Amino acid sequence: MSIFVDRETKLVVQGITGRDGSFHTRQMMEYGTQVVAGVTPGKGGRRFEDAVPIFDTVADAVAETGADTSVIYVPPAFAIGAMFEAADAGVKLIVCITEGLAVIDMTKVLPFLQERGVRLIGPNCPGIISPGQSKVGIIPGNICAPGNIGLVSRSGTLTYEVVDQLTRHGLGQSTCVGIGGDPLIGTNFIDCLEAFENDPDTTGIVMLGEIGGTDEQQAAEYVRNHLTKPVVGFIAGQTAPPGRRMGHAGAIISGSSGTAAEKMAAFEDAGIGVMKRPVEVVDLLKARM
Amino acid sequence: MSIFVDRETKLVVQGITGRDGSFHTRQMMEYGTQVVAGVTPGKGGRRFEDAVPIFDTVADAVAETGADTSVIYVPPAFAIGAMFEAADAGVKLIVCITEGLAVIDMTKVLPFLQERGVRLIGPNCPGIISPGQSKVGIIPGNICAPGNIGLVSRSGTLTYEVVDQLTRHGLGQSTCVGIGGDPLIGTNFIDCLEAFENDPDTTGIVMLGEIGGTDEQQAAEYVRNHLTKPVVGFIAGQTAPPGRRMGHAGAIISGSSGTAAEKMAAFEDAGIGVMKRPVEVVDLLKARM
Amino acid sequence: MNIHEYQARELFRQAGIPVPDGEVATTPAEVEEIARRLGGGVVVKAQVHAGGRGKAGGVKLAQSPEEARAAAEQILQLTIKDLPVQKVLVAPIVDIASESYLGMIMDRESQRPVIMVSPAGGIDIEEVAATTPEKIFKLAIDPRYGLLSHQAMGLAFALYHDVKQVRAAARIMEQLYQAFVTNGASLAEINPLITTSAGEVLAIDAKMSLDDNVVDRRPDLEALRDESAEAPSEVLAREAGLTFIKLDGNVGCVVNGAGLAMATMDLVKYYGGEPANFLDIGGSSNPEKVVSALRIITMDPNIKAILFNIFGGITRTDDVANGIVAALDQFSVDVPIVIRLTGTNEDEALAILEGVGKTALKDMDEAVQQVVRVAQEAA
Amino acid sequence: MNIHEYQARELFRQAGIPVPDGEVATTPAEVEEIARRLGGGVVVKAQVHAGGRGKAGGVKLAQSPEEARAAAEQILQLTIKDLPVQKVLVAPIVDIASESYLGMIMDRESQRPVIMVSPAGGIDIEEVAATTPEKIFKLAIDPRYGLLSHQAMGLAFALYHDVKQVRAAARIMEQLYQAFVTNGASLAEINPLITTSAGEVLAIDAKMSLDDNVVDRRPDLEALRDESAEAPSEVLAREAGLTFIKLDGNVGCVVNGAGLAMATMDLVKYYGGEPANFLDIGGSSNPEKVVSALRIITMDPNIKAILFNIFGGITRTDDVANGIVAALDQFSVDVPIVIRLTGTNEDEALAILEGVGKTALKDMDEAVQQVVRVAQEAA
Repeated sequence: MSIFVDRETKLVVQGITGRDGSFHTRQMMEYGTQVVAGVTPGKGGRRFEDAVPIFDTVADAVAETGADTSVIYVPPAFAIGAMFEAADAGVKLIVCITEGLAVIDMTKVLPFLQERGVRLIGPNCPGIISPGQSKVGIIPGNICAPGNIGLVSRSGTLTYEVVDQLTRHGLGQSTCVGIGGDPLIGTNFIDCLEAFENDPDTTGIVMLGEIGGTDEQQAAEYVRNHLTKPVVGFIAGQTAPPGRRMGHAGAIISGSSGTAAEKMAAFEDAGIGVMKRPVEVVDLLKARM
Repeated sequence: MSIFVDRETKLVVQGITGRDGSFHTRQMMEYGTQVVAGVTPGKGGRRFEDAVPIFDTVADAVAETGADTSVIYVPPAFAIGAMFEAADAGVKLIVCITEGLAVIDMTKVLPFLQERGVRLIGPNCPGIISPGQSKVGIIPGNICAPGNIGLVSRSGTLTYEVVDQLTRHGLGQSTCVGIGGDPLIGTNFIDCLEAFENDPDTTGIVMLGEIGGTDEQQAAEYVRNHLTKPVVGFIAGQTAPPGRRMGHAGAIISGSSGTAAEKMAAFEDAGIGVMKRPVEVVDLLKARM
Repeated sequence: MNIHEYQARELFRQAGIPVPDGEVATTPAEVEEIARRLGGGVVVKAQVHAGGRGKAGGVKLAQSPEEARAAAEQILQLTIKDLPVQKVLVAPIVDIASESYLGMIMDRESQRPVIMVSPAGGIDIEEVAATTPEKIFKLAIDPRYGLLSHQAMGLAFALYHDVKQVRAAARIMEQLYQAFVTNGASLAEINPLITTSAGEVLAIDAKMSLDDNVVDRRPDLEALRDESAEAPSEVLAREAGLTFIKLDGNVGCVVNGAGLAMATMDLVKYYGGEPANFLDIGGSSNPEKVVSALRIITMDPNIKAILFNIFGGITRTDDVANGIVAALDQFSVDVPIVIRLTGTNEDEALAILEGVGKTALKDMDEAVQQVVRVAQEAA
Repeated sequence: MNIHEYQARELFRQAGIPVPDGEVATTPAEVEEIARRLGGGVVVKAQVHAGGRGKAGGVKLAQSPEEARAAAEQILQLTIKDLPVQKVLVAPIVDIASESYLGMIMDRESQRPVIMVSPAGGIDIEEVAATTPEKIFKLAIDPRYGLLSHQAMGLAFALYHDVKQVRAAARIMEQLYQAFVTNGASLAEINPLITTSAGEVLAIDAKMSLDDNVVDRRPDLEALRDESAEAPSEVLAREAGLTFIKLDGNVGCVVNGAGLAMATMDLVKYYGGEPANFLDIGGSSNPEKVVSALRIITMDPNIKAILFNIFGGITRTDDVANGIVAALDQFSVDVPIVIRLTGTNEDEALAILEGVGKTALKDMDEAVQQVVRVAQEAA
């Protein structure tokens, strides 16, 4: 088992003919992901790599192929529109890799997705992989292995670092989700924690957080109240320079400055094993499982 | 029994201190409507007629008095805002008497109300009365009488004309609803037909339509398929000059020119008794009950 | 409120829609000058609030300034659907590779603006809608989100294959939506939306109807009103806050409420009379409106009798009675007046009328029968 | 991106918010001239990207042009939180009857813009938030509908009793929301929002932070960037498309991804080193970015060693290797470079590095230990 994507996932790639889109589509196909369609306006009717049909619109792609998941590699100027389009076409999961989106535009997209019951992962994220089943996004498949650890992370490359540690030490993964580092994201830590808790094949969970915001504190609270499975966590930015203050309002709204120390303390309080270095993930997990 | 309003209805009047608002509030109070609050920004803390507390906002009025229904008498420039405010404050029924609202603004209000499960009657309507119980709006109470006829109308004064006929001939009313003549309205014929059908105290129904649009045709279709109670109807505008054509698009979208003849034919086809003159309502109804 | 093509073009341009150059003129001499300035062939188009201008001879092509002048001379003498042509638009002839239809309307059923496109554009679009509705593509726009780019692209793919044209058409749709919302339109049409042989996408015709309630609060839109295209009595009525449409009969009608006004006209006809007008004095009437109403109705020399049919709700019948008294005080009315008056404050109203020796009926059917009778007697 | 008060004032004015007159100046002479032009007393305010200006002596009142000049002389010599004051705003002194707080922020939790008001405005608003949070009123704005008038009115009633002031404040809130949305703000503040003794409601201070992703696509906003307030190396980095923050250590770090970059710095510190910078070369790196990164890092004379920590995903490690080779070809790097490289195309990358006699490690922990060691040896 796994969360959000599995071997049944039928993927449409938005921006399949672009530089990043074509490169990673090949990687996803090699990994075994069911890439059933691609979309590039104006290139409808062609095929990608002589195999995957390309459509002008996501609606056409869904109608013809039954795609249920979309991954977005289009440039930032088109990524907001791409999310609206995918949700309107009826996919149930959208993974937006594109970075550089305006937060104010995200405030419009998110309720549109919620109204339609569509899950978004990202934007500005590395995507999701259920090792051995399906890879949607850019997480390198070769560093992952099937297994029972669920991983959720705000970071991209730090995720690879930790997954690599897990795999090298025999801890395969049920699913790894990169939720993205933007202020407004579709799927947060708690969504993933809940899904991992309900996934019978996940026996341990890794959370990778960062300074800024209070998502990790809320996630810690959720772990304390709802999780039965062991969780270990890391917060990047312990030595980061004091971030640019967001004026009075920032302090007022968060009631917190979002420092690493504060988040690590919240993890400790919730019984989450706190990693000081990425390499510690394996020992901490093994000690708790 | 009755539909939408009854003796339990607790009313807040938006614009209670204005010329129209104050006049009709007095009339509603005399009729026995439970007017529990009024709203005029800046006049919070005072009382209307030494009796009804006035608040600065509808939220305050609802919190303090438990009002569940709002009636709006504010000028057109404020009426759209008044509907948003009432819905946000948690009332379940809004009756908007104000006319002169921009249709484009209505397109924004209607989904806001739908999201909150709030019923709107109007705008640009005479309101609703359940004789002997509650009057919300401007329908003259003295022409109505309690009874078993449900009446729904797109018109204002034509409604009074017909109600007056009913009452003078001993046919009291369960509820009379003036749904308003604007292109976009909150409650339509079908909503009222459905409610009358489900109201055990309604035994006969009168529909008063007009030229323009296709609401009457759809209502006729609904009567044919869903109603067991007798229905009679009238269409105003049999001799009206050909309306200004709405260009190609009008014909395309409606697939119909919305003439009186067409609507009367739809009524006939659905088994609705068609009145040629307002006075015929009584005989037609009696023949069917 | 309907506006002229040249005005709709300007609103479209403000929204960024590509519209070819063009100027409006009222004389053949101006037209010649404009044609010379534009250079090349031009099209001269009658500016009247009526469809079917082409079939009525209101649209002519001209290859030279002199031909343009001659065309304007003919067109400016036309009367199309009772409307005399007073203005023409002069625009360059554009080389047309394909014609599509693009329209937007406020739709009662979905309670949203609906956008419609068809690859089969041009003058026969109504025929297309009637016989091959599958060639018309429609979409209801959620006003909370506006017309989204993928929606516009999806519709544009129904018109074109070339992705540059698709993007251009999608952009025009988004701009049309902006023009529609910003100006409170009930209708906006581009027919035809064309492609040139060079591949450009352009709006060749422009039609727009505006919501009167928006026009009322927007002086810039109010300025687009062409009073020369209206009957003088209708202009007066609007200025007085009345809804008035002149008809050909001899029974003047003053009624409160549009529905009752129409039902009154229907009943006049039912009893063998002919209504001279539709007139709704509106909800919150005041005596001054009643004075204006009587003044406007009596401008019509065909009038043989006048019927007041007032059922007071928000309208106070005493206001109406006071208005009648004030009017009779200010000017003489030479035809009989039948007054039917009931509802809010009717006792006060009857007292006021009695004060000047007038009586009023309470029953509509009776009042209409009476006014038809006196009108026939006077005729 | 933070902008200065005088720039935020201008964006507020464009949205219609009533802001007193005021001009920006860089010399005491200019300040004297502006004060003379404005007449009456003025306030001279340091324009730096830092809070607490008042407490740092950066805000002074002056009753005459001469006093204004003297105040400017003092303020323009200040350094507030490491930032030298280069500009001052000169604005008339306004007679203040009451001070409130009005702010708007993009809120992660509700995923909406949140508006906040407090009748207890002024410099101690943070104190108010901490000790009497019930005096702060907040509302999350649904972006599908915007800030609705009744919502603004409801908040304004928390500030004022006089309905004219309530309406004025509500209008300012709606205008602030427009300014927030139109300019892609992450924060917008008016503190204080004041009433004058004549009853007017005015914005006296203005603060705004903009979303960098919006600034990137809006030349008008990009023009508001004050590069004189930034370290030159940070300006260079931004122009090269890199995210770079200079620090005080001696281990230069070039990393792909912000999270890994921070974790790398954390690990440098863990092993006893001090990072010299935060540097994220971003996702879709190309060799040119790597060249720029090395050029910028080596501008820092404190650097004793450089660590590349690259875990390829969307970043191709061969691109990075090519960038290192190109950089070493273009300029000499005098400190040791430790390269850690794994992930996408790592075999190609290793081959490229071998071609110029470089090796790379695969393990992050090992690489960090090594770079800390060589930096300490060099120090």
